[in-house]
Parts: sequence; C-alpha cells; structure tokens
Amino acid sequence: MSKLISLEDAVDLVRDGDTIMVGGFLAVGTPERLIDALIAKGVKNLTLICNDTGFIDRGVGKMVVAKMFKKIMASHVGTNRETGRQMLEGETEIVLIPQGTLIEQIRAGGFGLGGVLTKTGLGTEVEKGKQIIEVDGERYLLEKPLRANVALLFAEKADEKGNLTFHGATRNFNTYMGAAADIAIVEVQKVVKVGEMCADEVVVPGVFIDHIVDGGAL
Amino acid sequence: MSKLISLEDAVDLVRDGDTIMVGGFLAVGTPERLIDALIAKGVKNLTLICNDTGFIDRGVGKMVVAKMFKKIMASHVGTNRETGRQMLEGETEIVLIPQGTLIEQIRAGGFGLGGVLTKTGLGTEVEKGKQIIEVDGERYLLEKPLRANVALLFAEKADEKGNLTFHGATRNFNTYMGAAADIAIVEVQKVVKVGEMCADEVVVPGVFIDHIVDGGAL
Amino acid sequence: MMDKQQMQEFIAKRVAQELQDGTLVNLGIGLPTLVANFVPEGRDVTFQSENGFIGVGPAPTEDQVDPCIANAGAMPVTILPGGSFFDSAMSFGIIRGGHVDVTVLGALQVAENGDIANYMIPGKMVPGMGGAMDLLSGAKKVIVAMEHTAKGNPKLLRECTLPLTAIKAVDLIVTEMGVIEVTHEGFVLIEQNPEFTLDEIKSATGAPLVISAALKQMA
Amino acid sequence: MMDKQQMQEFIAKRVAQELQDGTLVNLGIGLPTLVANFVPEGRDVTFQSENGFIGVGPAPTEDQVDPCIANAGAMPVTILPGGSFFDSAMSFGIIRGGHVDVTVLGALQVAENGDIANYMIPGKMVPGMGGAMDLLSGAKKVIVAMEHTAKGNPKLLRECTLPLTAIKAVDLIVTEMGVIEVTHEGFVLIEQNPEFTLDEIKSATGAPLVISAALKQMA
Repeated sequence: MSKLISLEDAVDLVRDGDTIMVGGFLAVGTPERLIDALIAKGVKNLTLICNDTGFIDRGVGKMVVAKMFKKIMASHVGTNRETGRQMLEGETEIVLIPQGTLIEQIRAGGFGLGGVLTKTGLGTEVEKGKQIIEVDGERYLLEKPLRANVALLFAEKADEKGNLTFHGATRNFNTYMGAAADIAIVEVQKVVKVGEMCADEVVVPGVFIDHIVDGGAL
Repeated sequence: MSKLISLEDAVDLVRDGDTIMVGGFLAVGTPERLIDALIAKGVKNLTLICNDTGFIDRGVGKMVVAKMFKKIMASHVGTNRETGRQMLEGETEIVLIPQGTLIEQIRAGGFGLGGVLTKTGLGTEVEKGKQIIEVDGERYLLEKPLRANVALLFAEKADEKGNLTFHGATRNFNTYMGAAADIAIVEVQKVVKVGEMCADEVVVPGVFIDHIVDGGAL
Repeated sequence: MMDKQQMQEFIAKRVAQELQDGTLVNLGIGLPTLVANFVPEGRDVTFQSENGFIGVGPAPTEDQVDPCIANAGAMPVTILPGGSFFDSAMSFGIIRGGHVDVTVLGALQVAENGDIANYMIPGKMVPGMGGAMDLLSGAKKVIVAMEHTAKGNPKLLRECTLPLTAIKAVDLIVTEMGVIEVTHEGFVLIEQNPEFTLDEIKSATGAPLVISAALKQMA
Repeated sequence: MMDKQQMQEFIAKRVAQELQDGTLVNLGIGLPTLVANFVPEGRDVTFQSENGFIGVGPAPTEDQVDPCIANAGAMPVTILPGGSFFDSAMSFGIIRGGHVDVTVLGALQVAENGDIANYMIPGKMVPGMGGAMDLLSGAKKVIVAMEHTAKGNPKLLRECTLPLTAIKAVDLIVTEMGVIEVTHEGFVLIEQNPEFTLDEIKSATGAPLVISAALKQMA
C-alpha cells in the first residue's frame, strides 16, 4: 500500500497545540511545501523542535512570522529577527539546546533510550536544573529524550513504502525525527515505485515514515 | 594520502593484550583475511568485543579456536562450541551483553557519550552491579561506553580516504566500531580512487578509518 | 496426536493469524521462523531481521545466494522489493524504540505476570541473549510460540524459576493446546485446541488458568 | 596600523599555520571562516561543516550552485573529492567523540583557565549556541581567533563575566597582538606581533600574561 497522500491531507494531521519536529538546517532540507500549507491552514499554539528558526522568508521561519508557535526548542535562532522579537517580548518561549545534544535527544526519543549523557553544556547555563550523572569518575549531563506528535521531513527521494534517500547536506535532523514522532510526514522531490530503490542505498527505512507528499523538484 | 596498507602491516598494529572490536554478525561482514593474518601472526591475550563468536571455521570463531582471547564481550556465543568449552572450563571470561545494548555502548564510546540508558535487561541478570537511573519516573539501566585499541572492520568498498559503502546485511557492527577504536582497519572488497565515490553514497565517513586493506572479492 | 513437526506448524499457523495488515514483525529462531510460511494470503506483513534489514524474503535458489544476505540465524535469505539494509544501531533503534509491531519468540518459561525466561539454564552452556532482551522490552506486542510443556513439565508458571530474559513482557502465548492471553488477572485461555480437554490444559499449566467467557475453538 | 579586514586576515593567516597535515578542522562563522583561505600550500587539511559534511570546498561558481549544499552559515559551498555527507547525529558524533582535530572559534571572553564565553550577552538577543558547546567540549584542540580587545576592553580575563559556553576548553588564542597559549600557569605569550610592545599587549590583557622564554615574532 502506498503511503502517498495529498498536501491537504498531510497538513490536516497537524492539530492546534501539537508538538512538531521539522527537519532542515537554516532551511536547507526543510519541507517548504508542507510549511506553506500549514501556514495556509493556520494551525496554532504549536511547539516546535527544529535545529533553528530559519529565515523570515524561508523554512520554519515563515511559521514564526505567522505566530504559530507558543514554544520553540532549537540550537540557534539568530538568523530570524522575528524569533528574537517574540523571545524578547515574551510572546514565545524559546529553549536553546546545544545542536549535538538536540539531535541525540531526538534519536533517544525515537530509539527508546532513556536519555543522553553528554559533557556538552557542563558548567554553563545549559546545566541548570538538570541531573548530573557520574560514570567512572567523569561527570555528564543527563538530557532527556524528545518526542513529537508530528514530524515534517524533507528527502530527495522516497519509494512508496517511505524508504528515503538524500542529497547533499539535507539529512541533518531529517533522519531521526521520523522515529521520534507519532506521525511522520515526508516531503520528497521524487517518488518511485516499490522495487525501484536499491535496498543498500536506503538512508531512512520506511518503517519510520507514515505519509509521503510528492513536492516535486526544488 | 592513501590509507591503503598491506595485510602484514595491518596485523602488526594489533599487540598482545589489546582490546579489539571485530565487525560481523555470525561471520557475515567479518574481515576474514585480517582474522587469518592475525592467527598466522599469533597475537595473544586479546579482549574481543564482537556481536558473537561466529563458527569454529568462520569469522572470529577461528580466533577462539586459536585461543587468542582472554575475555570475550558478545551478545551470543551459541554457534561456536569452542567458546562454550572455554567458558565452561574457565579458560576464557565471557561477558554476555544484549545486542542492542552492545551496539549502543560502542556508539557511545565512539561518539563521546557517557553511557547508554536502556530498559533492556531490567530485572534480569544483566542488571546486576549496574547503576539504575530514573528519568521522569521511568527506570533505566546505565550501560557504559565501550572502546578498543583496534577495530577490524569489513566493507564492500572504500575510497583511499577510507569512506566506506556496504552491501547487504554486512553493516551490522562495522559502522560504529571504527569511531570507538584508537586504530580502525577496514578490509574491503574493492578500493577506488578519491573522487570515484559519490559523497551521498558514503555510509561511514573516512574520518573514522585509519587503514585500508584490499581484501579482494569474497 | 500430532507429531513434533505438525505441532510446530499448527502453532506457527495460529500465530500467523495474529499478524495484522501493515505490521512489522520480528521472528525468533526455531519455531517462530516457521510463522513466515503461514501469513494469510493478501496480508501485507513485513519481516525484520535484527542483523540488519527489513523485508526478509524466502530462501534463495542456488544461483540467487548472496553471502552478504543472511538472516539473524545465519541462514541465506533474500530481500523483498521495498526492503532496506541498515546497521545494528538502526536495527535496535527500530526494536527498542517500539517500531516493531510484533515479535514472536520461543520460551523456556512464562510467568502469569508476563515474565519470560528463554535464554539460560544455570549450569548449562549459556549461548547468550542475542537480541531477545531488546525485542522483549521494545516490541509493541510479544507473542510466545512454544510447546505447552517440556518433557511433561509445565512452562506456564506462577513465577519463572530460570533467570529472566525480561519482566512483564509477554502479551500472548500460543501452544499446541491453546491460545493464552497474559492479563492483569493472569493467564486467560481464549482458544482451546479441541484435541485437548480443559482439564488436560489446566493440568499442563503451572498457574491458575482463567477460561475466557468467549472461549473459541483454536484452528 | 591594520584596518579591520587586514587585522582579521592577519589573524586567520596565523591560525592557518597551526593546522597540521592530515587534520580535520571545523571553522566557526565569521573570522574563523577566513582561515580556510590561508592553509599553507601542500598541507592536507580537511574541513567539516557541522550541518553535515566533510570536505568543504570553495564557494561555487554561479552554475555550480546546488541548493542542497551549504555550510553551517547557510552560504553556498562545494564539496571536494573524497568528501562525504551525513546527518547531524553523525556530525556531532564526529565532534563530541573527539574526531575533529582542531576547531577555530571566535570569543567574547576567554579566561586564564580556558573558560570561554562566546554565545550570549545577558539582556541582549541570545542567538543560541548552535554547535559551539559541542565543538568546545569535543574537539581535540580549540583555537580562539579574535581581536585582542573589544572597544578597548580586554577579552582575555582572569575570569569570564559573561555566561560560559564551555569550561576549560581553550588551548590557544590568536589575536592581532600575538599568540597566547592557555596553560596551567595561565596565559603565556609565545608570539608577539612586533607592531605592538609587550607593555601594550600586557595592558590590553585582563589577566597576568607570562612571556615565554622562547618568545617569537608573529608573522
């Protein structure tokens, strides 16, 4: 059975108040068509988990401008002045997380691990309120797993079972977010039939992907 | 500079008493030529970290028969009766580790993480002597990172920088062991020049690989 | 009376009916492996092999054999269209993360609270747990496929006496005698193989056996 | 006197000399990015981009631009032969696991024990730490490339007053005034830009500055 659905059906899966994960790194590898459709639909009070908030006119940054988030968890937001404004004026809660920790928290959430033990952030603001675990005399921060209701992903190619391949630097957070979300939707540039993708070439197995939207070429 | 070295130079990097990680799952994806050369060289008192101990005539099992290990950390050893004999007669220390925990411990060792938090093994013999960490009311076993002096890996193809690709079910433990070892040596079926491998197709980046041995076709 | 092979096929066939359309399933070595042969026609069931792929297909013909494609029991297999290969970290991420819908495993003992012992007998050679502990703690549904007794001794018990592979893990048990759900009230017989009387089944079970009000005939 | 651009290029050129043959290097945004332009001829230095690849090449020509290939600052770049693309988990595994030989970053403040503050000024818009905290705790060697002072105020201090990005992380500091090692004895000036006197450098430094017995001229 093909996992291909329409853009409209895809965005109907995102509800007000949901936590969403969105792939991409400064809008490279971001599902722009899904984002545009979500903005058109006008979902509200979302929590965003994403590496960054892109730009005011590219990537999830467009959703920031549309004021769709009550909370944003990201590693940096400096490229989007609207995120900065919403943060300073207290309109949106911003949680800043080291990039390497954020991706491991998502992987832990998707892979059934209880958390991440990392030295990153020790002795900094990031440490505040968190458990320190000692392993063989070394101190590590315990960072908790992250999960979402919906993941919105981007890939170069999918077969109808949702097996994905990527081109260039677009993998970033797209590879693990599907595992960490109840519903994973991927926007791809090209959909091929089952059997047209070599099993050795698959980067993300279709088991993590629920729905595919054919976004066409970039 | 090419990382290609001879089989002889490769096995000279393994010293008596070393901890070695060896890729492969029941001898599928195992560097058989490196193993044969190590047996010919006659290294002793090694600690093995491997998914299993293969068969008496295939994979690391041949090294078990040659009595090269003082300690073996594996998820199962039931396919090699010589491992069983050495275990029962107290000749070799065997530490049995759940497969999914073992691979994460190796990944943690290679990726700078302080350990693995998993529910696997809770309430079993595996739990004994280990720290239990509570995260949001859920209990997890803390399993420590694993590292080795040398990793012996197998891949289908390498370029001269050590970028690797795989075929079939040979990836298993081969993808992360290089990161977790001070020296990583990969036996490949085919070596190509730099630039002859597509950057999108690389499964293991060459940064984890120190030396390549051209093992030829299987 | 069924012989051993008939008994195993009878169990495997019944387990196969549990596999819903669109599910990802991991089959243990031995009896559970047989389940793949009995998936009802038209049902889209995909099998994972924990050594690193999804889409396990039938054994290869002689000229199809690829030394790089074997299952977790080292038997040559094939991969079906739509399958994918991956490493052990991904494979157990799939398992531990709850992305496997059903795992079918054998057991030495199952307790009425769902505890399971299936990997070691003290004093005997211990082969290791392999991926069983991860599968038991990670799969959404755990089905035990086994003979009801071992040399006449019950394997369904109040408490396991052998070292556990996992606690509170088992959801359903399929034996040659019947189908047993593991519930908060303990073992509940929901299907009975008419070849056995309820008394026979009860006496072959080492713990109280609730008989479901909706008891069906096993087929 | 050097203008700002000359000063930055002077710093970047000196940092580039630190990059040994066969090393993997991650360059921060801004001044550190310039370092790539000054790698000594014939030295095999590879650059990682933490958004997901090794083998960062020069900016593309107009017809080479690929929207899927940009660096961690979203600038279009190319990938060199022998490079590879990967995801963020792998990228930060490489970083956190100590597989990056050198990272070059800017800083707001560096303390004599190696503490570094480079991501936030309380009361101002906080852009976030991105990958900086991971790079500082994971890279084998941390080089800070920055101007010696900010608006006349020292940036090398006994203790950082701004929120830290990492503790005890910095190994070497390269400024327009000199090259400073961070040691157990604190800051040690190992190279001096002859455009500045030792007194000028000391007074621009907010912590004791040991002058190396083997002090060299910076070039």
